[in-house]
This record gives sequence, C-alpha cells and structure tokens, in this order.
Amino acid sequence: MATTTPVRKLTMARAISEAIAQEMERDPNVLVWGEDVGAYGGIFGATQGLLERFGSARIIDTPISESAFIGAAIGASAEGLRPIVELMFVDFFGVAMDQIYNHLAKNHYMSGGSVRHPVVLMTAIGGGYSDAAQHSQSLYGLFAHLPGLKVIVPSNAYDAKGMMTAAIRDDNPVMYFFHKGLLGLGWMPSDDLAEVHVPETPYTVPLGQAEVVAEGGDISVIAIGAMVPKALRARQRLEPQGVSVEVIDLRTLVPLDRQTIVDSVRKTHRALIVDEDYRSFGMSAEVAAVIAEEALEYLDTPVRRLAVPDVPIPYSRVLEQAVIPSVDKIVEAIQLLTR
Amino acid sequence: MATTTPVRKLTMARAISEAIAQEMERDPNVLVWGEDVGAYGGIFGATQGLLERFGSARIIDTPISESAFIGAAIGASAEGLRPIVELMFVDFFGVAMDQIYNHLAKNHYMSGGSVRHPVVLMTAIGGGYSDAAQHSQSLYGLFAHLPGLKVIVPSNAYDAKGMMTAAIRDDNPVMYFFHKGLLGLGWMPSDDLAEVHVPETPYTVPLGQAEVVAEGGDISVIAIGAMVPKALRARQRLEPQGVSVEVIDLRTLVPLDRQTIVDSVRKTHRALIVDEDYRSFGMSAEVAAVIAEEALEYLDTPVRRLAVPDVPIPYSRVLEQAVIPSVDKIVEAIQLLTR
Amino acid sequence: MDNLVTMYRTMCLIRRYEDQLAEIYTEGKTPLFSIAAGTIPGEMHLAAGQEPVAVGVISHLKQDDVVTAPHRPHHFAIAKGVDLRLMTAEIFGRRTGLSRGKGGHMHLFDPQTHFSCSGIVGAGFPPAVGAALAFSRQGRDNVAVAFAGEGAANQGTFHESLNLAALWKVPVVFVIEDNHYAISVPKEQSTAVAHNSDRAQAYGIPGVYVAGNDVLAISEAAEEAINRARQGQGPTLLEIETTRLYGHFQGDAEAYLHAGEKESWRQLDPIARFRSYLLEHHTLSEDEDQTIQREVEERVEDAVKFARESLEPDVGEAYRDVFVES
Amino acid sequence: MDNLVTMYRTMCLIRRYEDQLAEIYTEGKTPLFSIAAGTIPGEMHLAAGQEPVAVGVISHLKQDDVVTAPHRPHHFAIAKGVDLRLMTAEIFGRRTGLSRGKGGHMHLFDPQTHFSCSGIVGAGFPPAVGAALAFSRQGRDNVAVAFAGEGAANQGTFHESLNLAALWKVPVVFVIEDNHYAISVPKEQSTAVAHNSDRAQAYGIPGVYVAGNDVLAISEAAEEAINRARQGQGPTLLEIETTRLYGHFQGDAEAYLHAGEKESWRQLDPIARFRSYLLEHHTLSEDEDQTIQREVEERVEDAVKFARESLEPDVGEAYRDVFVES
Ligand SMILES: Cc1ncc(C[n+]2csc(CCOP(=O)(O)OP(=O)(O)O)c2C)c(N)n1
Ligand SMILES: Cc1ncc(C[n+]2csc(CCOP(=O)(O)OP(=O)(O)O)c2C)c(N)n1
Ligand SMILES: [Mg+2]
Ligand SMILES: [Mg+2]
Repeated sequence: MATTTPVRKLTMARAISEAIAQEMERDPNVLVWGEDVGAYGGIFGATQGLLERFGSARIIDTPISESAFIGAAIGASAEGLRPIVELMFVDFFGVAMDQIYNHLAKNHYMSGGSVRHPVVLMTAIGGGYSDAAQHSQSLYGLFAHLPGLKVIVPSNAYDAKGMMTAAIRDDNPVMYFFHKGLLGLGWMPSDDLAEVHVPETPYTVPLGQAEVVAEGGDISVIAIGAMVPKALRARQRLEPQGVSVEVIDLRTLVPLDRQTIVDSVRKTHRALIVDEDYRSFGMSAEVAAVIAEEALEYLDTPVRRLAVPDVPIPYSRVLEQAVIPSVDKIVEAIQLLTR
Repeated sequence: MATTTPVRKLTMARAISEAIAQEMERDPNVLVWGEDVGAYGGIFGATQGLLERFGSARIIDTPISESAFIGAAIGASAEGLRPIVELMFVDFFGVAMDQIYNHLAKNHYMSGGSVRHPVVLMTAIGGGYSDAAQHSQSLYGLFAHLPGLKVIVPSNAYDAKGMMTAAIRDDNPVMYFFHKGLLGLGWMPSDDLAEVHVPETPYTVPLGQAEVVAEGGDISVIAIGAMVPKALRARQRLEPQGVSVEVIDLRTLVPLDRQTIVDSVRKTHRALIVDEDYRSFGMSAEVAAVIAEEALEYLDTPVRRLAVPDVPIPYSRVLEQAVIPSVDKIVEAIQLLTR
Repeated sequence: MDNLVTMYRTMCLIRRYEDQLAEIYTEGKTPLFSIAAGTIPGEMHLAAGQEPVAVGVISHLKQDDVVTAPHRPHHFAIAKGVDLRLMTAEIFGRRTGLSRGKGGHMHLFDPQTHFSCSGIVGAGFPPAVGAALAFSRQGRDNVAVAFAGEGAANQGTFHESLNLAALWKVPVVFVIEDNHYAISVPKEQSTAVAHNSDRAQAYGIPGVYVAGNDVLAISEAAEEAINRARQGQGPTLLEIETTRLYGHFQGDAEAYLHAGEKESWRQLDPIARFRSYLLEHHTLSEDEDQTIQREVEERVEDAVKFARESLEPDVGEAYRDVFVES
Repeated sequence: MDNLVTMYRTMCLIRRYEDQLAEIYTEGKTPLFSIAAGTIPGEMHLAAGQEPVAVGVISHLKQDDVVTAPHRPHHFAIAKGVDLRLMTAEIFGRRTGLSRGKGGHMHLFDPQTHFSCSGIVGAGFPPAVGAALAFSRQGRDNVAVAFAGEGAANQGTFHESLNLAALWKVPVVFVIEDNHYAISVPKEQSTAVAHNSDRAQAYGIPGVYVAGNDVLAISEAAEEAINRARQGQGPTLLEIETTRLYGHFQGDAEAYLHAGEKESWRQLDPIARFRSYLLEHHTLSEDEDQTIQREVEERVEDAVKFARESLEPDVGEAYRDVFVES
C-alpha cells in the first residue's frame, strides 16, 4: 500500500455491512432478510444501520422459520431479487438444509442452467467464547462437500468487504461464513489482525483465489478464517528461531484454489493444515488429499493437520481452548515438522 | 468356510430385515418406525414382513415428518426404547438434520455421558438407476464429518446382517447406510456379489473394522459400499494382466480403521480410493489424508481418488453412468497407477 | 363456454400423456418395472385422475405467475403450458430436454412458464412464498401457487411457509392435493385432522376444502383464492380431494389399498364425468370431443416422437452448469 | 395450602437464582458483557419474570415425567428439581457439573429428573413426543412436557410434533411460553395469529391460552392438560403469557423495546403479585416469607459456593463421551 493512501481501518462487521449497503444502493433488487437483521442490526452486526437506511421493505426481520425464509430466497431469486439471507449461526443449518443443498445449490444444474439463484447466505461461525456444542461450529467443510454452493470464508475486513461485494454480484448461490472472533464486536474477543484498511469505494475480491499472506521457505501453513491470523502470529513467533513460514489464506473453499496450495508445498516441502472445523472428512482432509495427489514427491515430511479433534465443542473454557487450534499449538506443530 | 456348511444365500434386504426381526424377538424395546415401513415393508424391503410379525405397536408408519419422527427417537431412547428409524433416502436428511447432528449425535457428549441414545438410523444411498440429483446420493462423508454418530456402510448380506445386529445392540446412535444397488430387489439392478451366505442365527460384525476382502501386492484399492464389488470385479479383470490388487472394504467410516488402510498401503506402495460420494471434502479425501499422514514415505505414486466429480447426480443414463465410478474406470485408474 | 372446453381439452391432454408414459415406461424393462432399464428409467409418478386439481387451479394463472409442484408434476406442468416436446425429451433424458437431460421427471424447470418442481416432499412451499415476496416488492400483480400432496402437509415447511406468507400477506395460494395416500400411508394415519384446509385457521387465512374431484368446483374456489392474492389480500389454503388412478409410482403393487378402493375411484373418473357434463349441457358435442381426442393424441405422439428422435446428451454435459459460467 | 407456598418458594428460588447469575455474569468481564471472559462465559439467557410458567406447569409432574426445555432453561430445571449444585457447577464449567463442564447453560441434562434442554429453537418438541411414545409403549403413566418460546412455535418441528403426538395420542403437553419477543422480534412480526393456542385446531387437540402470567391460572390449565395426557386422552397445547424481565441474553441493550414496555412488565412482577395474594389470603405470613427468602438465598449461595470451589475439568475430559465407552 502506498504511504499516501489514507488508512481507514474497519472492523469486519462494519466492512460487511458497508458492502451490503453499497450494493443495495446500486441495485434495488438486493434485499436482506433473516432473524433480527432489522432493528437489532444482526446479532453480529452484519446488518447494522441497514434498516434505518433502507426501510423494512428491504430489510426484513423473519420468524424463526429457517426452512421457509431460506427457501424463500430460491423463489425470490428466480423472480429477479438478489437476496442476502442471514442464518444466524451456521450451527442452525440442520433445520433448513434441504432448501439449501437440494434446491438452492442444485437447481441451476438440475435445470440445465436455465434457473439462476443469485443468493448470498451469510452465517456466523467459530468458537472460543464458551458458547458450547450448538453455537461454536465452523462446518464449512460440510457445505464444501456438496456441489453447487460457492463457499467463502474471509479472514479480515478487506477481504470481507470485497468478497461480500463479489458474492452479491455473483449469479450463483454463495455461502458466506464470517468468524465471530474476527468481527471486532465490543463484547466478543476479536483478533486485531482482522481489522485492516478498507477502501470506501466498492471493490471486489475474486472468489476462488487463495492468497499467500506471508511468504516463507521452510513450511506451508494452509489456513482459513480465524486460523489465518493465528498462523501469522505463529509465524512471527518462529521467525527469531530461524523458521521461515509461508502462510496461505485459502479464503474460498469452493472453488478451491489447488494451484496456490500445490505451488507453495512444492516450494517449502512441508505442509501443516490448520482448521477450526472438525478434523475428519473436512477441509483439512481435502487439502491433505490435494497435496497427496499433486505434490507428493515434493514432500520431505508427512502432511500434518491441526483441527478440532472430532469432538463436539465443549462448553468449559479450559476444554474448549484445548480443542480449538491455538497459536501455541500451531507453533508446536510447525516445530515438530521443521526440526 | 468349511465345505460342510450349508450355504444360505440371502439378499441384503432380507439380511437386514432378518437382523431386525431377531433383535425384536430378543428385546421388546426394539421398535421400528418411518415412512412406509409397515404394510409396504419399507420401500427397499428392509422391514419386509415385520408388521405382520410384530404388529403396529412396534412397526409404525409415520407421516412425512422426518424432524419429528427422527427427533422422537431421541426422547424415546432416553426413556428406554431402542428405536430403529428409517429415513427413506439419505437425500432427505436436510429436513431433519438438526435433530440428527445437533441432538442425537451430541447429547451423549453434552451430557457428560449421562444420556444415551441407542438408535439406529437406517437409510438408502446410491445411484445408478436414473433417479437424479435428489434421490441418488451417498452423503455418508458428510455424516462422518460430524462427531457423535457411528457411520456404517455394509457391502454384502453377511456384513449387512451382522452390522445391523451390532448397530441395534450398540448404545450409540448409528447411521446405517444401505446401497440400493446391493439389496437384491427384483425391480432394481443389484450386484450378485452382495448376495452371500448368511448364517441364520444372530451374530455381530464389529463396527469400526475394515476388511481386506482380497489380498494383493501391487496396489491398495480402498472402497466402501457398492464400490467394493466393483473393485473386486476390477481386480478380477486385471489378474490376467499380472496386476495384483488388494481390495479393502472400509465397512465403517466412523470410527475409521486407519490401521488397515495404512498397513495395506505400506505393503503395496500405491493407493486408489474409490467412492460413490462426492469427491471433495469427503471419504476419499479423508482416506487420502490418512495415507499422507501415515504412509507417505511408502508411496511410489501419488494417491488417486475416483469418486463423483463434484456435480449433482444427473438424470440421463449416459450422464449418470459417466459420473458414478464404474468397473471400467476403476480398471483404468489402477492401470494408470501401476504401469 | 369456450373456457370449459379448454379445460376439458387440457385434462384430456394430461390423461393421454400419463397413459402414454405409463405404456412407454414398461418398454425395455425386464423384469417388468426394472427401474434402471428401458426408454424411461428412474421413478415415475403419474397423475392420471388428478387432472382437475391442476386444470381447475392453473386455468386462472397467467404465464408469468409462478407454480411450484411436487414429485408428481406432469399435470401441473402441462396445465401451466410447459412445452410438451421439451418436457418429454427431458423425461426421456435427451439433450433437447428442458434441462438437457440433467433434471428428469421430478425436476422439470421452465423459466418460460415460471414452472418448477422438486422430488423432496414439502419443498415447494418456501420458494412459492419467496416468489410472491418478489412480486410484492417489484409491484407485479403476479401470483405464486404451491401445489403439494396431503402427505406434504405434515412437513415442517408447510407450517413455516403458511405462517410466513400470512404474516407478509404476499400473493400466494397453497394447494393441497388430497389423493388419500402418501405412498402406502393413508391420510388418517398421517394427519391428525380430517381436513388440512382447517389448518388455515392456524395462520388466520381462509381455508377451503373442495370435495369430489370436480374441476368446476375447484376452478371456482381457485378463482376466488387467486383473485384475493392478486388483489393483495394475502394467501389462501385450498385442499382439494382427488384420486390417484395409477400407483404411487409405476411398479407399485398397491397391496395396501382396501378392496374395491381403486375401483370406486375409477368409477368416478373426473374426465368421464366432466365429459358427460359438457355433453349434457351442450357445451361439447360428440364430434368436438372426437376432434379433441385426436388432437391430444397427436400432441402427445408428436412430443414422444420428438423425444425419441432426440439424441442423448453428450457426456461433457454432466460437468456443466454446477455453477453459472460467467 | 401447602402446595401454594411450595410453588411460591420455588418461584422465589428461581428468581433469586437468576438475579444471582445476572450479578455473577458480569464478574471479570471487561468490557462489560465481554462474552468470553469472567466466571461465567458464553451466552446467558435468564428467565426472571417467567417463573409462573415453569412452576405452574411442573408442580403437576412427577420425578420420572419428562421435561424438554429451550435455551432459556433455568426456571424449568429448578422447578423440575434438578440439583442446584450440579446445575450451577455446570454453568460455571466445572468438573462437578451435571455434564462435567461439557454442556453449559443451554445444555443441562439430568437423567435423575428426566430433564434436558437445547440451544436450538424448537428442538425440544420431537424428543418429548418420543418420550411420550416410550411411555405409552411401556405402559407407564408418565407424561412428557415440551416447553418452548412463542418464537419457537413458527419452527417446522412445532407442526410436525403436534401432528405426530395428536395422531399417536401419546401423553405429551406442549407449552408455549409467550414472552412477547424472540430476541428483538415481537410476536406480531413473527406469528400470523394472535394466539398460538388457536393452532391446536390444526391438530384436533385442545388449545388453551392463559393470560396474565398468573401462576394459579397456569397451574389450573396445566393440571387439566397433564391429567388428560396421563389418562391417555392425548396431547394439549398451552400458550402462556409471561414477561421477560432481563434482556434476551445478558448484554442485550433492548433498544427494540417500546418506551415503557419493560417498566410495565416490572410493575406486574408475578412473584410480587403472588406474594400479595398469599399474604392477603393468609396462606403466607410475613415471617414465613422472610424465612423463605432466607432459605432460597442460602440455597443459591450454597450452590454458587459449590460451583466456585469446584475444580475446572481436566483437559482429557474434552476427549471423552463422544461415544459410549463400552
Ligand atoms: C422429505 C421427503 N420425505 C419423503 C419422501 C419420499 N416420498 C416421495 S413421495 C412421498 C409421498 C407423498 O405423498 P403426498 O404428499 O400425499 O403426494 P402424492 O404422492 O400422494 O401425490 C414420499 C413419502 C420425499 N421425497 N421427501
Ligand atoms: C433454529 C434456531 N434458530 C435461531 C436460533 C437463535 N435464537 C436463539 S433464542 C432465539 C429467540 C427465541 O425466541 P422464543 O422462542 O420466543 O424464546 P425466548 O428467547 O423468548 O424465551 C433465537 C432466534 C436458534 N437458537 N435456533
Ligand atoms: Mg397423497
Ligand atoms: Mg419469546
């Protein structure tokens, strides 16, 4: 960034609501609905200020009827709206999954391309604040397993705005996951690294492109969402010890940017995958598989995965902290792989 | 099997209903409910003959209310029943997923072990008969991603009976997936290899153990469900060409028998994973990851995955046949890896 | 009454279509009903006997009104005006089909006539509410109609969608097609009340039960409901009694039916009854009827011929349309 | 009326408990309400003001009757007799808790008193129907009661479960606790009818609306419903008006409330009203009341002390209980 650019740091929550507001100005067909998105401004502030600005015809509080109001986005988008729908916590997907994965995701394919659903389904993910097993999950790996949904997970305010804008303009259904611990809410711990400069004018960050957020030569740490700032902190800690860590922010799971992963691993010869979703049959497995398929001969050590160890998220702070990957654990895992 | 053993070949559908009937005789708390499980005998025959034998107090036809009747198994099992519930096609999971994954799966953990849900949730999977995108999926990878459910997928009648018996006796919730194309239904193509000798007396096949169903030295083919007989046919085709294929039937995804996978790959130095679920973020990824973690240095070639290529299952026969792994494709993939 | 004859013609077309598909469905299947084999593979849910529901309601809709239909969709599609050739080619899995063969009989999509359906029971309610929301926000005077079986009325989406629609007062009509059975499960074993239409009270909207599988009575009730919706007075719930003349799907042995049940339905064939009515009232002559029969036969034949002569999709088609290619 | 005093005592215990937790919840939080910090982290939904619902209904239940409760569970748990020490230790995340710290405030499970709750809105309906099915199959005379907020009555599980229960005629009572709001969304913006109790008609079961947040009226209505269930006459739907004296969760600024709304609820505090009633009717004396106040204070203090003095779980605990270890 040139030194003359005025820095305008925004929280991720503000970045998201700004993107939505700008797209709503631009296109009258963009509407927002979900639980508590109106007067409350969204439980996590993603729709803060929108009701005041756009009124209740475009910012709509819904009953607790996720199947109906997510399913409504299907019919509405087929008839010309571009709905942004909030599923308050991703953990609640189970009451509405059929509309999401059997319809929103598949109609374009099942119709041979004649039906389009430009819908953004945004939802909160992540733990770390003792909200226990039904309010702390990440689960993006599950959505990424199912064809027809773009799956995106920004790790900072700049990407959050640019990817939201891209998602709203995309003619496909996009699942937009924001991590509660990156949003910059006053009442929730938030990683400072997520609060970065955000240009005021609308811009897009292309979906489907990972980013090498820090270069390094000894090991590739592949992460997403809240694990990205943690990986960066681990990198910093290891620098004095002479370990040079490359950090990749996947940003998008579907479509997955395999090339960036493979290029990095071919360069560093070591890979650690860090994920806040459950360990097995998820993101960390897929990335490991990509490496096993395409960079196997470059590897000097086995692939390692650090993720939630296939247990529900426990409530008690000490237990939760034990199962969610921490900076300490990332440091330790890198040390094991690079020593 | 000693030559004196009388052979009693059973279809997988018969094997399943026999296991249920025997356990119902044994334990009055075993009940069955679901759509069309009564007079119809289950759309796929898994409950054939049970209504006549046990009456409508224990074999219960339900309305099309999957959340309610699957959720009912939670309360019923906490109060002493051992329900077997049929979700007609796994594709319908989306209307009931919250009860399954946030409650049935997690209550034992969230209660610190004080609540138990001995429930078998059985469901039909698989394509190959032009039932299109909402009736042909496998999806076990998705359930395996979520903690708290045992996930089992028998590939033949012997395992089908023994694993059903084990599932009913298990104090955990077990998702029991039967592949429509293995059941031996008159109106649906079925692989003969699934129709094997089944002892009449009750027996269990332990959950969590993979089986090496055919030994070989050149490559490990790791499969599950309907892909197992296909892999065995591919093996047969390649034998004359001097390629010796080891076939592993995973049988259970959770808990996953990592050891059998790793031992085999360490022996053969090559791995092909064959799966009828979607390719990415699923079973084939997890197995590849296990290999990348634990058998990397033994591999002579990259890991390969053959699975549904991340598209919804298309209706038209030619299209569907193109996306579901076939014997031909397995042969081809093995040849590529072993030449 | 030109309109009545049009309705009759559409009913005949639907019946001819379903009968024709029933016949073709057995082609190339050994054993009989072998689901994967033959000209038309997969499940096949036919709607013969249920024509009055589709025709009675949809005759009041415009082309850009929305219909969402369930797994048993042909009568609705035909009444809505979906192109018979493209629809048939889709059911045959051909490249000329509505979805180039990727959808099939339970997944017919036609943006031209704003028609769609789904194989998941109860799934059509929420999208209809959403379409109606779009109409109200865009100031269009369109209406959305969600059709579903009586079995679907016990799915959670029914409740959530009716409440949402009533709350938002959007132009949608919910039609429950009560053919007495959900596969093998009779309504009394699935539904705690005699009439789903009574459930309208739970949402403060009108609920109407139309007995007798009579297209005129249905048309009358539907007209009122659709007008209400179009005039901004909000949703209505209709429950319409009808009969299923084939099994749940082709190959269903229907062992669960009571003795004589099917026969009694056959005797009340709604098309035969409507025909008698029209003849009696001189709205239709025998000659005109013959012309209609010939005409619908030709249209069905033409559609089937088109489908038969169409090529199968090319394998590459399987990999397209997961996402919009921009 | 010994029973009335017992009910009063339980209501006071609940209130004291909730007030105490509200206070403790702010401990160690900077900024205020920092959700991850302090003695009690995570979300905290308190039920002060809603005591009559729990106490009025549950006073008619036996220990082995089942209660399923929602995310706002303390009043139900206390009324059902869940051990206060174990429950508090759980809320503090300690190893002595009901779930050894793995559940937390929204996931209290107590097989002893057949109590459970869930953080997912509407999730408690189906398990209650299942428990009732078990009772009927096992020939037990038990009853299951599912409690949920008025917001939950628009979730699909409500509809499916009521239909299933009515159809099966199993011993279950559904109680909708109408505190006017679902987080910030008022009932009028979520519910198309004035009273959820009217929705009972959709299932052919009795529906009763109890206004006024009055424990005696609630108790009367509940008694009838629970007796019906116990006697094999099937389910009842109760909707009970109540008021939420804290925010949706601790930290909720409640900017969405109308001016004076909260104040009007406070003025109708159900405990103060019940106390006046009991004093007036000489069922309770001022002295007895003071004893009760002291007693509940001590019980809450004791439970909190137990929780505070308990150790945190050992890290290995996180890895246990995913599956039953056989
Ligand atoms: C959610 C869901 N559950 C179950 C099924 C399987 N199924 C397909 S059609 C059907 C019966 C539907 O009955 P009804 O709604 O009355 O329609 P009808 O078949 O009588 O036209 C069932 C149970 C499904 N497709 N989707
Ligand atoms: C399925 C689901 N959707 C949304 C939520 C988020 N949520 C938690 S409590 C709540 C409001 C519940 O309102 P109500 O049922 O009236 O109960 P109250 O909080 O008023 O006691 C919401 C929307 C959830 N937990 N589960
Ligand atoms: Mg029906
Ligand atoms: Mg409420």
